[in-house]
Amino acid sequence: MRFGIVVFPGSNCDYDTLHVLKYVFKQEAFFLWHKDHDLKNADCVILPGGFSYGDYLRSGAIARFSPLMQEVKEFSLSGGIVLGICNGFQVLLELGLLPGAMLRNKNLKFLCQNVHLRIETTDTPFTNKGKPGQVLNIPIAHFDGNYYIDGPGLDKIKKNNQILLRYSSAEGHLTKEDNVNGSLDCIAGLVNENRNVLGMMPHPERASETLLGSRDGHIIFDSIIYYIKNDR
Amino acid sequence: MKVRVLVSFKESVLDPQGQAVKNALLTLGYDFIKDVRQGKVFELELNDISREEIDKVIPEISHKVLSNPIIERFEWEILK
Amino acid sequence: MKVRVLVSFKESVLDPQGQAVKNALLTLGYDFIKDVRQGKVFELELNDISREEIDKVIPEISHKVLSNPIIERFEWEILK
Amino acid sequence: MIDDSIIKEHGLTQEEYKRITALIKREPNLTELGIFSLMWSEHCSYKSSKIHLKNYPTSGKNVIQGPGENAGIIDIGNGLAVVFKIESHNHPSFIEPYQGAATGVGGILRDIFTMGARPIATLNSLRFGPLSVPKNKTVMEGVVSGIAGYGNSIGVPTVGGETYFDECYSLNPLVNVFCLGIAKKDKIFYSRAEGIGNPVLYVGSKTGRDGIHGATMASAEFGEDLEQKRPNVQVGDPFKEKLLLEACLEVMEKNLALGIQDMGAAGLTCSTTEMAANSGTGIEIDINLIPQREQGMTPYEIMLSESQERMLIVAQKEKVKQAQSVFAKWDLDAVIIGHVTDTQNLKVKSGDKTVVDLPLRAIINQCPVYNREAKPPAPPAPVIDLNDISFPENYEQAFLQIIKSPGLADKQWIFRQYDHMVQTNTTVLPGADASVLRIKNTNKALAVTLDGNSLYTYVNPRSGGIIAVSEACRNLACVGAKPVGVTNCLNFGNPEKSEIMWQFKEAVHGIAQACKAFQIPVTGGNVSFYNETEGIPIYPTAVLGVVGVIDALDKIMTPEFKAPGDTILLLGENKEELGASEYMNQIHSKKGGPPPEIDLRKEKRVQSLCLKAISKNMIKSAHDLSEGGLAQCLAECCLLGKKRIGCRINLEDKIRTDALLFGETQSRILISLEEDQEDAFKSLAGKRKVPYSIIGKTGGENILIKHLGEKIINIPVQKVYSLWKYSLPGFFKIE
Ligand SMILES: Nc1ncnc2c1ncn2[C@@H]1O[C@H](COP(=O)(O)OP(=O)(O)O)[C@@H](O)[C@H]1O
Ligand SMILES: [Mg+2]
Repeated sequence: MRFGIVVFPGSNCDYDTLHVLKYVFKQEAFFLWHKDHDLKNADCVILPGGFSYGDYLRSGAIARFSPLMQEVKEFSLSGGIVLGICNGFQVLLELGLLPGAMLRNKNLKFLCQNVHLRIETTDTPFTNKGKPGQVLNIPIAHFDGNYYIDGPGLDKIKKNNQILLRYSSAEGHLTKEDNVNGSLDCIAGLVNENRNVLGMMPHPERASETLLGSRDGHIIFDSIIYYIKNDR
Repeated sequence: MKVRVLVSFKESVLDPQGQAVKNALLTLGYDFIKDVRQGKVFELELNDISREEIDKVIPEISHKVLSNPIIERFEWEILK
Repeated sequence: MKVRVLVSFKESVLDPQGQAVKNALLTLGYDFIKDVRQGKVFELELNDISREEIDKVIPEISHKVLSNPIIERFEWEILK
Repeated sequence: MIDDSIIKEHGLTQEEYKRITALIKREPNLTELGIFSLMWSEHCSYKSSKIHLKNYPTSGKNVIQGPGENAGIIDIGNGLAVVFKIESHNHPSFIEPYQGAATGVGGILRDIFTMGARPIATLNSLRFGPLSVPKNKTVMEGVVSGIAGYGNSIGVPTVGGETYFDECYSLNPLVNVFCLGIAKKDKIFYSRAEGIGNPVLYVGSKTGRDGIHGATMASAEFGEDLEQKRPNVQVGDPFKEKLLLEACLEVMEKNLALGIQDMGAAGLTCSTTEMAANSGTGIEIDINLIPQREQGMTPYEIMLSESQERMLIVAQKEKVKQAQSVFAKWDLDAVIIGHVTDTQNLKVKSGDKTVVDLPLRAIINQCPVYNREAKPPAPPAPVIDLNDISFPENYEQAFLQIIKSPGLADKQWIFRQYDHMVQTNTTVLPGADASVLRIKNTNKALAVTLDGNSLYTYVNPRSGGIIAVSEACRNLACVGAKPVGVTNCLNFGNPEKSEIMWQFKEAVHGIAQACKAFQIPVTGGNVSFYNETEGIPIYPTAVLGVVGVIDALDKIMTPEFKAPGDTILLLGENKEELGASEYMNQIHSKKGGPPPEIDLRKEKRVQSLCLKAISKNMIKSAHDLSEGGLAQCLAECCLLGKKRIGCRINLEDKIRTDALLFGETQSRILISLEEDQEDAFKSLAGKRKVPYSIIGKTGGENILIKHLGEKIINIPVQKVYSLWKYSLPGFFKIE
């Protein structure tokens, strides 16, 4: 399987993502330079975490104008699997590939910690290896992860079953305290209508090795690998 | 030529930063404060550009780049 | 009563955000952009307060709370 | 044109000025004077500290680079080296907490990657005034978010540190930042200007009037709206630095640079002169070629500017184009501003005009060195007589008060603002004795800690120094690491005062003595003098940064209790020592000596036993005893785990109960192990002559402590947890 990881100026989880895919999941993984126009035949494109363009202006706002993003857009429109992690999620929102926007965390502070996530649907290329209601332990690290969408938008993503992950307690309950960044409806990750583009704030690449405390990120990567190998 | 663009959250969007400032001011005893909204301001210095072009291009830039229309609105003015 | 306070970096202070916006706009082909400075704007809604009080208290708030006088300057105006 | 007041404004004495004129055989012009004032400043020249720092052990078979370069370097095997250093950014952080702290992080990161190392972690040591004062809270909030803002953006995890509060820091907070990087042993770069005729490249941000010292006041020509126009505060641009980091590492990886140095304090002046002096060459630059952010900057301003995110590179002529194209890839300009000469001179031109022409020897090697008078303070630091100290009426209350004091309460409020996981190496997260980072593609890990108790150093500078090193090494032992190298940041008052110089000298001797005992080299550090406001100095604050190596990834230890029913064992002895303790400070409002005694031989035995037990898989947790003593340590072992396990403790020592609970006797480690390991452990401890006592069991919902059969403390873990956890956030609530 070929994973292309987009490197923007300011990306800082690019190496982490590459490391995990190459050495933990034993996949072909390589960088895609933001100024290029070539996805190098990737089966899956990942927009990694970090501070693209310093997150100046708004998180992810400037990166969306990168030359390569035109290709990524077309790739996604033709059904290609795209995963945006953290800053990558923010870029996807700015790009309009996913609905909604990010506001500053409700406590107005950067938050780096482990959180619990409830899998809301397994009917996607990203969660087919999970069970509905299963709780994952994956860290977050962001300043702007307070998801927002207007009323009609929320109704729509709910109706289409687009919400993939919600912040929850260890037991899978949705509480105000566990919704650490204040996201609307506890949304931590969602897919587009076509279900081939996922944006998620938590970092699965930081939860893929026992040594680092959690292997729950495997669900996401295993699902993608399984989907690309079989379902398509 | 200098242009100022103001970007702020739409009314319907919660503005936690503005709220924090409001609370800080109330705590300091400025009890006449009813509400605070925080936004961004951009001052653009422009080279040789006509008035007509400005009217076309500044709203475009503001909409496409300087603001995120899902949560923000903008206004702009010519400074000099 | 509504008051607007604009806060921006002093001239000689580096403004990385403004620079990033400028570069982005240039890359997008808006080549008439000479410079961009980014700042903050606060819109304060005030309860029963006289014009004289405003003149006294808004500069005070702006200096003490809304801006960091070491690197920033502010200006303000009454909106309505 | 240079009169007495200008000399004074530049922080030079009359003698120093005379020395300058003698060395260059003429009067310097204003720019030249500015250059001398920077290079001969305490900060750059170490003129008051040098003769004492000589006492540090700095060599060893694994030392690749000791003090003197941008950072120290230690060989850790596998063809790899660790590069590390600590710096202070105290004054800027007080003036503008966010930017001051942020640029502190930016500066130390450059020190590391300028040597060819990729920074993999930063830590910080922070000292603030009490949080009951709003201003102190503002400073702390700004400093923490500044560190976060810079480190998070550039993607270097902030993995730990320490935070203390004391009155003495109210007007003089301390912000010390440590950075650790990894380099290939055969790809290390130094500050060198080699090869006559080779071009000198300037890379990074444009030069502005940032941080030009009060010295500028010396010139009338600047007009009076000086303050308004030329703030002393630099704004950090972590995005620019991230580009610089990646571009510089790429240029070095491709061997396109010969020498490289960051522009930190003293900017262009320091980088040009040091690079040339290190190589015995000379350097010539043209001021008009320097990228400038503002118009009308004078050579004086350009040479003295401390604009951030800039590097100076010397490259071979034929490789310059290639180097420039790497920088272009990262959207950075790299411009040639001059070349290497054979003159042993610094020549700065402005077009055809020469504005500076100085012998490098005079600037660098002939700075005066002072052996300042050092005398113990009179009267000496206070001493507490335990006979005057009453017992607390309620031990539970005392315990909880200590637990929730900001210095000892949970620091998650701080470190969750830091991305401490990026780069996916952090295997022991902040909160433990030391932070641990695995080294990818090896079976090894690195452990790092910062330590320094300034109250100890205040009541007894020498003991304070010894204990700081010992405790840092003990912290490493608790995670299973052997120390390999030390860096240190010495924050003191005005060295022109004999009692401050005495504190300094004593502390340095203490640190040196302990480092020799542990056989770890000091590879560098930083001295920050003049930490006083209105004549009142801070406590002498020596912060030790120690790096250790763990040889196998499955031998990493953590402090928290792992399961109920395990045996709790205390290594070391309990003594009646309460001087300089957190207990005296919090409960009796007394700060005085004597500090706990320290016997380095005992200390080493305890540490090596702990390491041995870890390597033999005998124990399940290890945590060192420090501030707050045994009670605090036990509580942390209960609270730090996800499971939060209680404990039942029986203490039999016939000493004061308060000393037993809260005394800070050194050379103690609390471990837990399974019952069936007890015998093996006992025999190991016996062989190694380490005293120990089995003091209880893990398990239950409470922290239960008995002394000589009497119940002293019995509190639900959950209650202790809440107080400990929500103490710091409580100071910073937003509605
Ligand atoms: N400024 C800080 N930045 C990051 N982590 C911190 C900071 N201050 C304290 N911590 C973390 O909190 C924990 C407890 O700190 P401290 O009481 O100083 O530890 P110790 O007693 O082992 O020296 C440590 O793991 C440390 O890494
Ligand atoms: Mg410790």
